[in-house]
Amino acid sequence: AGTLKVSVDSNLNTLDPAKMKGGQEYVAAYLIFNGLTIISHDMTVKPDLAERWERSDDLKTWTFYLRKGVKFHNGRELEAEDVVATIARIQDKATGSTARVNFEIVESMKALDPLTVQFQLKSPYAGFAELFGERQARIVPRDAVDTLASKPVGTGPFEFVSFAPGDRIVLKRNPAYFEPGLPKLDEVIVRILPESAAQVAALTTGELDLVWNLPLEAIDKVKADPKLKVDSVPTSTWDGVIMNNAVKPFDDPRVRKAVAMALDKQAITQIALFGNGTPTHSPIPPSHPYYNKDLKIAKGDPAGAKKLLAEAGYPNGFEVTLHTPAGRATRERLGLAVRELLKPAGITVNVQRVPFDVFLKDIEGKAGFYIDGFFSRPTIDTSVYPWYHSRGSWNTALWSYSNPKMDTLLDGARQAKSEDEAKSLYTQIQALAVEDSPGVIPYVINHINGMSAKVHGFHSHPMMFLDLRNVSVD
Amino acid sequence: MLAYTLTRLVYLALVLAVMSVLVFLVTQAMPGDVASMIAGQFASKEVVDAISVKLGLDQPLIVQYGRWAAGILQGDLGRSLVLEQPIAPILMEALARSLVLAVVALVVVAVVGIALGVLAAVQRGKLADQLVSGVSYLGIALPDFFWAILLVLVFGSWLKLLPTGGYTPIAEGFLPWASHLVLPVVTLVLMLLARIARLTRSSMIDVLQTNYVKFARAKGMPESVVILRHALKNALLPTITVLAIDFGLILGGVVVIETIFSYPGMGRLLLFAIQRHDLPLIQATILIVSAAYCLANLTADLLYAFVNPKIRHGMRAS
Amino acid sequence: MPPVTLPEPAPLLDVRGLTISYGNARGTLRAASDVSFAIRPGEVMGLVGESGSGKSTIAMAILDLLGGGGRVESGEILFDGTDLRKLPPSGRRALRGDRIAAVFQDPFTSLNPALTVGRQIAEPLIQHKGFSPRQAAVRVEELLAEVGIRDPRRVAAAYPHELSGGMQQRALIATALGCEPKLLILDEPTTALDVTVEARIIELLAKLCDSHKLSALFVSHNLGIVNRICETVTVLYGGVVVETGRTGRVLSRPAHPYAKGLVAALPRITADRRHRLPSIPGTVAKLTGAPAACVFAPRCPFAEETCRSQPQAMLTNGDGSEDGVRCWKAGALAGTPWPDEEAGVSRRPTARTPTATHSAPLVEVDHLRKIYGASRSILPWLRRAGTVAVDDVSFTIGRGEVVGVVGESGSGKSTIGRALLALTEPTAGAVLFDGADLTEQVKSGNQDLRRRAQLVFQNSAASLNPRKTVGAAMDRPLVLAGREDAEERRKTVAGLLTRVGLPAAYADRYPHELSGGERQRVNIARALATDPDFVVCDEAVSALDVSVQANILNLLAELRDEMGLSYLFITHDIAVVSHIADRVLVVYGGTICEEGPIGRVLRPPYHPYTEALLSAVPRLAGDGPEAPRILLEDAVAAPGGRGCAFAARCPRKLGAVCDEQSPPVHETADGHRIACHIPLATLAERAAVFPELAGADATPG
Amino acid sequence: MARLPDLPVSLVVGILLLAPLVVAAVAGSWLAPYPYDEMNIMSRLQPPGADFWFGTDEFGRDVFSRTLVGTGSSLVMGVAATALSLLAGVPLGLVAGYKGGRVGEAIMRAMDVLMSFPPILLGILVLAVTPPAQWKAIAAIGIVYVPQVVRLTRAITLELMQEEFITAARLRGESAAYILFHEILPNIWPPLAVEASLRVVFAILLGAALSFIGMGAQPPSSDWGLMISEARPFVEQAPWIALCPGFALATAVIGINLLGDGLRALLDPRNTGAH
Ligand SMILES: Nc1ncnc2c1ncn2[C@@H]1O[C@H](COP(=O)(O)OP(=O)(O)OP(=O)(O)O)[C@@H](O)[C@H]1O
Ligand SMILES: Nc1ncnc2c1ncn2[C@@H]1O[C@H](COP(=O)(O)OP(=O)(O)OP(=O)(O)O)[C@@H](O)[C@H]1O
Ligand SMILES: [Mg+2]
Ligand SMILES: [Mg+2]
Repeated sequence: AGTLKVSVDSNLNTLDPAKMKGGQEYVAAYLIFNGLTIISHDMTVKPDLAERWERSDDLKTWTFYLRKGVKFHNGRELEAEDVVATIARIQDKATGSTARVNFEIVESMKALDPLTVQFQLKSPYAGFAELFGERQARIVPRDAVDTLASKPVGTGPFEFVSFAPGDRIVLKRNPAYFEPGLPKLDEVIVRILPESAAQVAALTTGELDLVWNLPLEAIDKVKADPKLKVDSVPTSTWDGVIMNNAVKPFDDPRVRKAVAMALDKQAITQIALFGNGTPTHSPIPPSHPYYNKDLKIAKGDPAGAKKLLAEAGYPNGFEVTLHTPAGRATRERLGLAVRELLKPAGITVNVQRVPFDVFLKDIEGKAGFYIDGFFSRPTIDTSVYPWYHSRGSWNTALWSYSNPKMDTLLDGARQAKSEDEAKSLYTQIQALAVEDSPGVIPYVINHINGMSAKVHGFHSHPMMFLDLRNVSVD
Repeated sequence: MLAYTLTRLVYLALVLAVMSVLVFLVTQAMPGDVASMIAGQFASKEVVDAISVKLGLDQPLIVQYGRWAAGILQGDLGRSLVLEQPIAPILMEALARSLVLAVVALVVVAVVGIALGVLAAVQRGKLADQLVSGVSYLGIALPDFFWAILLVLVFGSWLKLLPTGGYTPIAEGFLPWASHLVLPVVTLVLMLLARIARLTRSSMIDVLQTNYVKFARAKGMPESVVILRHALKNALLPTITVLAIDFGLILGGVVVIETIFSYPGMGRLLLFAIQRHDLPLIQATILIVSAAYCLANLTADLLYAFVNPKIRHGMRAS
Repeated sequence: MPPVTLPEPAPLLDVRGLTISYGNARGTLRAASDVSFAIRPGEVMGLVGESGSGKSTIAMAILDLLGGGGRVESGEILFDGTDLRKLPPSGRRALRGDRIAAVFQDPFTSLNPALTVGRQIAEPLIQHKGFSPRQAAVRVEELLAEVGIRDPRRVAAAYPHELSGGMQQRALIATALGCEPKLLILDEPTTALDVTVEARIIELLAKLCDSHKLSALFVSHNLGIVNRICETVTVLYGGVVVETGRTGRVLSRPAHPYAKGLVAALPRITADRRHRLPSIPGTVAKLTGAPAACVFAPRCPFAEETCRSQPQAMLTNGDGSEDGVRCWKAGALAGTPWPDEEAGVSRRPTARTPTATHSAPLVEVDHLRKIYGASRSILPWLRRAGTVAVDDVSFTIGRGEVVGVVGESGSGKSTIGRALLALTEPTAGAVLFDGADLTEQVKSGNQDLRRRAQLVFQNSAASLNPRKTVGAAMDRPLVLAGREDAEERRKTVAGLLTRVGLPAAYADRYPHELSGGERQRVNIARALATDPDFVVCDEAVSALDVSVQANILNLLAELRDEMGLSYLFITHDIAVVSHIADRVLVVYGGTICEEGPIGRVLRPPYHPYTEALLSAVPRLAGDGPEAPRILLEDAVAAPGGRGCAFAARCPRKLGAVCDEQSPPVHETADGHRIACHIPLATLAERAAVFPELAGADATPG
Repeated sequence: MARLPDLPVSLVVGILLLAPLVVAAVAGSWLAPYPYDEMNIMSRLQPPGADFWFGTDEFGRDVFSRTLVGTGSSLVMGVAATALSLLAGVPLGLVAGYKGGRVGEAIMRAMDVLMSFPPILLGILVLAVTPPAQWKAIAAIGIVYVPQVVRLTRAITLELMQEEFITAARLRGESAAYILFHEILPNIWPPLAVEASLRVVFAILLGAALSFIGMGAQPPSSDWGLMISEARPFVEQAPWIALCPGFALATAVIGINLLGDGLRALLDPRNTGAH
């Protein structure tokens, strides 16, 4: 019981899940809505609105059976048609949902009866059920889509009360929530507090109960306070040093390799994250069972990098501009770290900060050299495939990497019938990613929440979801 | 007075009209565009185009402007593209919060600043004057954001006395509401106090040298009457003007202070709009902010005219 | 003297050995040294002296209102037997406004613009007499009525800016009278006012002092006014009292050389026209310490060695009269007048004097009209008719002729002058200069004609660029005239400076390094540098002290005589005009109400306004009997109506005809014109204001 | 004409405060003990000490060196922006004041429009059009202050136009250009100099504010405003990162203010010789 006051660090643009793009929005998405499935704390997929599901042997026909008696906040019962409408809306280009690519694989869908929905896929896909754990794929009532942005209606544990842009979102307990006894809280107030100092101060004075995604600088301070506690979990959210493989000088794999060689990932993790992350090779985090332990984490070898550069025709190095999105502190620090670490290798990096909107429009996918970052994906396939497959959505728009061998491996992994097969394929994929270095992924970030000792039952989610169903405050 | 007011209003309308065109053009010239903002990372061109069509962004500029201006004249500020909500209520809410900040800060500044200015003028050259001058130098010496940071550090982090950010509606109780205002108000006061105190001091010194003050003394009026009734009334004229302009400035959004204290006013709304490239929101915010600023300036001039019997009657006469 | 010597009443105010200095960062200045005088109950004492002699300083010291680092060093100020200096500040404040009241020079700035007049008058009543605001309001109206305000209730509710200068000064006097003070301190209470208004105020003050048995300290530099209302007078020079005595005696038979000079330098209507005014050379002394010699010695024509080495003591008759003089030669000089180099020598008539007027005039003004501030805005509420500053004025100026323009403030004098110089564009009518339309010429970019017409300003300080040396300012006209040789130009500048009586070395000085009189000479020299034919002198001597004024008037007269210049001489002082002008225009409300040769204008028939102007001229004891004064109402009529501009204030107004029809112009002999509805014969019946002039100027000047 | 003992105290103190800053602005990079952008991950967030006089920031960069090198950026921002506003504003103001009529009216109305934006808003608007860079911030601040300069110049010009020495110049047939440049301009610059010196303060502060919100100088530059902005998350652990540039900023502002006050006193006509 009680009210939980939680802070996020940036304003929410929208409460319409299909259009959500930032972590703080996903916070709202998981409080108000549900998906057909859910990615649980152990990163496995579990039933949510769908009680169970079936897949055909060719992995192309998927049938989901909805839970009975689930009600939207407006009192109407959830029906299969809502699911169809939700996905159709995501597929509509005019909606502009980032999840659209995920569902391009869907050839057709159909509500077989009010509680059953069936999807026909264009190609076999083992991870289809996980896609419904994706943030944008929240199921929305088909008759209230137009007001979702300002007055969202979902099936989630909390009902929307009010949203004051720039200030707060107020949610109250959904008494008709389908999981019995949940949620425990009466009310959730999500406050928008961009200043990390203000967040921490509010946490110490008891004005906040929980700081979602605690700023890295503040961790030590919160840890030191006996009235507060810190909860942390490794994620597969990563930042990357993006090299456009189609642009000189990064079209030469030796140059890319040299850059990767010169970057000391341990040092970068220290600089950018104050150590609150783990060096890795690809979006696959070291905590993942498929992680390739045999590969070595780069220790920073400027001499070797220099040699490689000389081979590639840059004996005196070269000068390049590195773009970083303004206002993303870790990525800015990562940029500066790259600049320092590449200096001994003879590469002169000019760091340029770009406002985020300009970054999206003019830098991402267009510039030759920049820092970018991506949230955890619900499945290992969605975490890897789009970046490394030559037809992968992010790949074509990011670094234009292409290696047929990689494509074969990724396609194979999608249809892997067993864990072992998948593991072996992904181990090879990681090795190839390091060998070709389309870009450098130095680390995955830990997701950390700071909270008052009064808060019980909260566990940080590796997907950075804010799961408050079991939480209570004294 | 009426003629003057009418003239000023006509001017204001003209200025706002020109400004609306300017704002519209400048925002159009901004890099990046809404459709790709909405479409997000790596959206294909078709997606962007589809969104453009849906939002009417493919229309010629004049058509877009006409639609927008016509809407504003009818009190419709448009819909925020990013928030997907009508702008007016959001803006009004932010404006109301900025108003609260402005009024409270201004009252404090006026009372304290004028008192200090008068004290310094009366004690000209003495210790009190030097103290006031010194303190006011300190006030202007440091930028507002630096004061803000220091205040957060001292009152929020060390003393843990006051909330360092955010805003609580007064409906949740007076104390929480007031406590959230303290630090931003103090920062604003530190910024504005010096100017008001110095201005009051210098105009007070001028007025104290006038013949009518001398004559009031020659009538044997006690010094308190001379200062409060005879001198202050006249010395306040320039101060009133500056106070009103300051009011406009605060209303117009103290971007930095609102950012540091996470105060959800006009300034942060504007910054948010710019960062998200929400054109209608940017346009509406700038227009309202500028209109508020112009109105405050107008009020300043009218107030000045009204407080000053010379102008008040001069205008009635002509 | 009464036959029985009654015991002298104790003085109400007895100032003894008062020494006052101002100290600031640049050193100390002694503004008053060992000043002593006494004012008996019911007596009005005048305190005269030129600018900077310390008059105001003494007045303020009595009120304990010395500002800006002023300090009384020593001496006693006995009021009713108590030394004010020994009282605590609160004690002095209690006296101020109650038993010692004051009126200052400038009514326009002495009233608080933010408070109603009534409230300001009531303040001392409430403060000192414990009146309730309601009682005070009643008393305020009585007081206003007493100072001659006909509409006390309205005036009490008005703000100062809604009142004319005369009314404001009356309000200040009412304030001073409120608590029935014993002593009134008046610091030049009429200097800022027009002559006709001044005359009324002086009249009022004289009456009030009489009826209330008031004593007063009357500070003034106007000897005529002092003569009018003061029983005794104290002459101040450089912070030192040089002479004191009964007014009649001091002004008719001054004993101290400075007083002699002061009296002699005054231009008088009754004096022989065109004579050279005696003047006092040099500038006023600035004292930095106790005087070690006679303060006046550097400028005294009678000075001897002893004067320069020994301080002077006050000499009294010892017969109990108030007379005293601070000059050891006073006895010896008793009969000697102030020396005048050209006394008795009439000016030699020059080649181009009056005869020249018969040839084509130099300047022709034809139906000139000027309206300020009219606007034709698209916003209906902004359309304005504007102020008519000059309304249908026509006159001519001959070559070598001096035309005077007199009239009260706002009557359009300056506007006429500016129109003549093409500095302002006429709304209607034309100005021909030497046959050509000056405005057209200037508009078309031809500046040659304009250079032949120059201007000498009132404010000598503002008319020189503070960042240019005198030489540089005078060099430019020469450069523009195409004189290329710098050395030659330098010589010309030196010559011009010498011409106006300044050392050539002044070319290197900056304006702020000159005195007011010197600056005015530089202005004249600069005007001469373009080699003009015509000069407009707009109040060119009004801001100067009498002795300096005499200097400059002499210089202007000399230049006219030697170079054949024509002047338009604008002034509000009819005595000055009578001294220098050949012809005079009397303007009122933007129209010419009388025009003619000076000799004619000063004698009847007069326009009623001219008559009032003349009767308001204060005169000294020796100038003959006082004529009955014609006192005008304060109200200033807005010019530009249909009828006679002066109708509203005219004491001889005939009736509706004056308001509704513009007056006909009567012409007597010699181009003397009067615009008035009253028949000429009736006008001619009036007694002369200056009967002694009646036969004097029989031959037209 | 400047006699040393007569210089106003505030002027002297102002110069004394500013002198080291000017030296730092010119020679900061030579004087700095470390390169301003040299990171040293081993010694990050070090408190002030013998090695790092004002401590280090979160990248292990020497705060003292950064502040020193940042002097140039911060001062240049203020001075250049002010110079820009003077350069554009003075001629406009002169013309508006001297010409009057339609031209003058047009200029003033244009300024009215510019002035109806609150300064920082105008700055943001200008900067929002293109990716931020320091020179753009300078241009933006310059534009923000043009109307004030125009207004002041015009007001003084109008006042001077009433002066009789201008009338005298017109009477002797001077051209408009001569009157503007030889009669009016010399009388305008003293009040303008005072104004400009105070303007520099506003410009520096506004520049710092723009850098603070990320629209001015760009990292890794060590502009003071930017330094303070970047130090925000660390104020509590490492207050020196913010305090050092903060006090440098304060010194500059106080110094320039004093200089302005001193100039005002020095140029006050009531202070020039006898009067
Ligand atoms: N506040 C002051 N500080 C320094 N010197 C002053 C001050 N007030 C007056 N003086 C000087 O003291 C002398 C006497 O001044 P005061 O005003 O008494 O002269 P005044 O006779 O009243 O002259 P005026 O006729 O011009 O009013 C002058 O030289 C003047 O410059
Ligand atoms: N530039 C102007 N704009 C508007 N009105 C003006 C202007 N100059 C003069 N006036 C008005 O025109 C009338 C005549 O003014 P003018 O200066 O010619 O009078 P004056 O006789 O010289 O007065 P004074 O003796 O006070 O110098 C006055 O009512 C004045 O207020
Ligand atoms: Mg005086
Ligand atoms: Mg005049």
